[in-house]
Amino acid sequence: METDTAFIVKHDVFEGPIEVLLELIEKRKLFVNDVSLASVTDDFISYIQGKGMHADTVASFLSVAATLILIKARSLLPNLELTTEEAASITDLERRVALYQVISQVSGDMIRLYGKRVSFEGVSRMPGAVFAPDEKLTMDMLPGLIHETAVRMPVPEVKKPEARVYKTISITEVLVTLTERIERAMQKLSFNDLRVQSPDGDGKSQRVYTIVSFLGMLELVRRGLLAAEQDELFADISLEKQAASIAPQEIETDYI
Amino acid sequence: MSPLAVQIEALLFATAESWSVAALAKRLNTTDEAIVIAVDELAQALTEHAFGIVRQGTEVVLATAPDHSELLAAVRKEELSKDLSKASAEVLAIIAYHTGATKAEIEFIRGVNSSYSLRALQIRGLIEPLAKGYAPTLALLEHYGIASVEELPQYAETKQKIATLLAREL
Amino acid sequence: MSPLAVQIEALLFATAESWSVAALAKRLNTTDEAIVIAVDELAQALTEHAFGIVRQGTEVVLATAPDHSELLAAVRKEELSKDLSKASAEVLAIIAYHTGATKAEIEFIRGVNSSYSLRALQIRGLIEPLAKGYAPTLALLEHYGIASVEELPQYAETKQKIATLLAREL
Repeated sequence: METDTAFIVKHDVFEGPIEVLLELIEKRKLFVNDVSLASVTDDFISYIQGKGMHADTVASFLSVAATLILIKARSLLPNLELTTEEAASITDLERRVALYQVISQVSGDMIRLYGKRVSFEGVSRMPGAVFAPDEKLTMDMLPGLIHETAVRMPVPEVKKPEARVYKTISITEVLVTLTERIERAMQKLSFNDLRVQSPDGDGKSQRVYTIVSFLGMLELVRRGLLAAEQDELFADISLEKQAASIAPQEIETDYI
Repeated sequence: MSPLAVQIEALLFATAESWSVAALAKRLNTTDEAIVIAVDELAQALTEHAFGIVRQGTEVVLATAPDHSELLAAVRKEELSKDLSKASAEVLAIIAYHTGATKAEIEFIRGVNSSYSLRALQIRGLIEPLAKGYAPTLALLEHYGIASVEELPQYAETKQKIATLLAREL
Repeated sequence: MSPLAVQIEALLFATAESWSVAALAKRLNTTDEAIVIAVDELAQALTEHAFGIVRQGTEVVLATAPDHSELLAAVRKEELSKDLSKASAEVLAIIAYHTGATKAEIEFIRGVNSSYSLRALQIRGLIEPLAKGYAPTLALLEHYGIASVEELPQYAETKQKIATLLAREL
């Protein structure tokens, strides 16, 4: 897999997933569309794996990765049926990258031009200060105003527990589980059977698990461990175990 | 100049503050429409001068032309440029080219939580919250030495692209 | 207008101070004679405007024409009799309980630019600038019938609360 460590360490500051995606596409001099998104999926996933990210950061990257996997899956399996939600997440991602591209084209100017040629307001020509209190604002109201300000002030970020759910999902782990299931399971499986069950089973994390399972499975597909075949139009995707089994560790090292 | 345009000039010049069209209309006992026409006339009358009308939304203020930036920074002992971070510049660009952009839209585009940048930009006075979303301020225009957001680079086409991409049905 | 006349106008507009011909000549790197000619030109260009050149000996200043004094007096009166905005009241409270609060500290706590409120509170004589930061005026304390800020309600705990807010890392 093509890796570019210079790219990974280029920015010390945190980059968002959309920014990373656009950079990967622009590095290959591609237009923003589903084809270019599918082609940078591997690079994007290796970016996630190569970066020590905070749990809450990983969440936003994983949800983008999940959509990329869908796009790639569709390109690998043209007859793959997508739910309305999945299809929407694909067009949304295309729009987001296109929007980010428009913004990044002007935000460079915003930095370059900021404060270089400034307009100054005039200075008041009104007569000097006169003591003019607001009779309605009594002394007793002052502590309350401080309190209201305090309530409005943001509280320092605490690592949210829901973000940790994502942290525990690594693509490699999913691959291991998936491989084990495949190893001991029957010759033919439908995709639904391959889903790794989310321990806490809430909708959001279930979705991530589903998609990450899909990712792992597709990686296996790509490597020839499994051959994806579709028996007939509109049928479940069926997967057959191929003769050669690749140890999950090898796949893992490839990602790092 | 019409008497109304001169009166508006007197208020803007003497108070050195921004006035909304509505506040000017109330103070000068006339309609918003009359104020808008008179402000245009005043802007026209000031084109050759060292300062002119800067407009954002319905607010207007008198400010110097950017040609005098260095001369005046020296006299007023003000620093010209504090750097803008990349994150803040992106958030600022979204709001400048798409007035009324909401936090959700900004985060949809950037893919990252933008609370910190929004707060930093508000503290700098470059953006202000609306009932829904955020708008650029007069201070933003003054920091770029422009009289309205239309003078930002590639304004019309960028605004159009953002509006089109954001409006598309999910 | 000549470029020199426009530059003089910029200096007079942005500083609201009177400038001697010699000071203008020095700042703009030219001769007294050139300044005198350019000031005449500027005075001519401003005849139709709400303000113009006023000469005081060898000094010149930009000032509003006397025709507008009634209008400006009315604005002044209204400015002083208006209720303080919520924003200004908050700024006043912060300064009252945290004497020496700087603009940066006030904006850190409030999350919005507070230049306007600081100006409004100073015009009304409720706060005054210190070497660093702002303090409530003696007149304000007298108005509240107290001899020092320590007599403000819940002084110690409110002051402490502000200190806690300032220590927050965002």
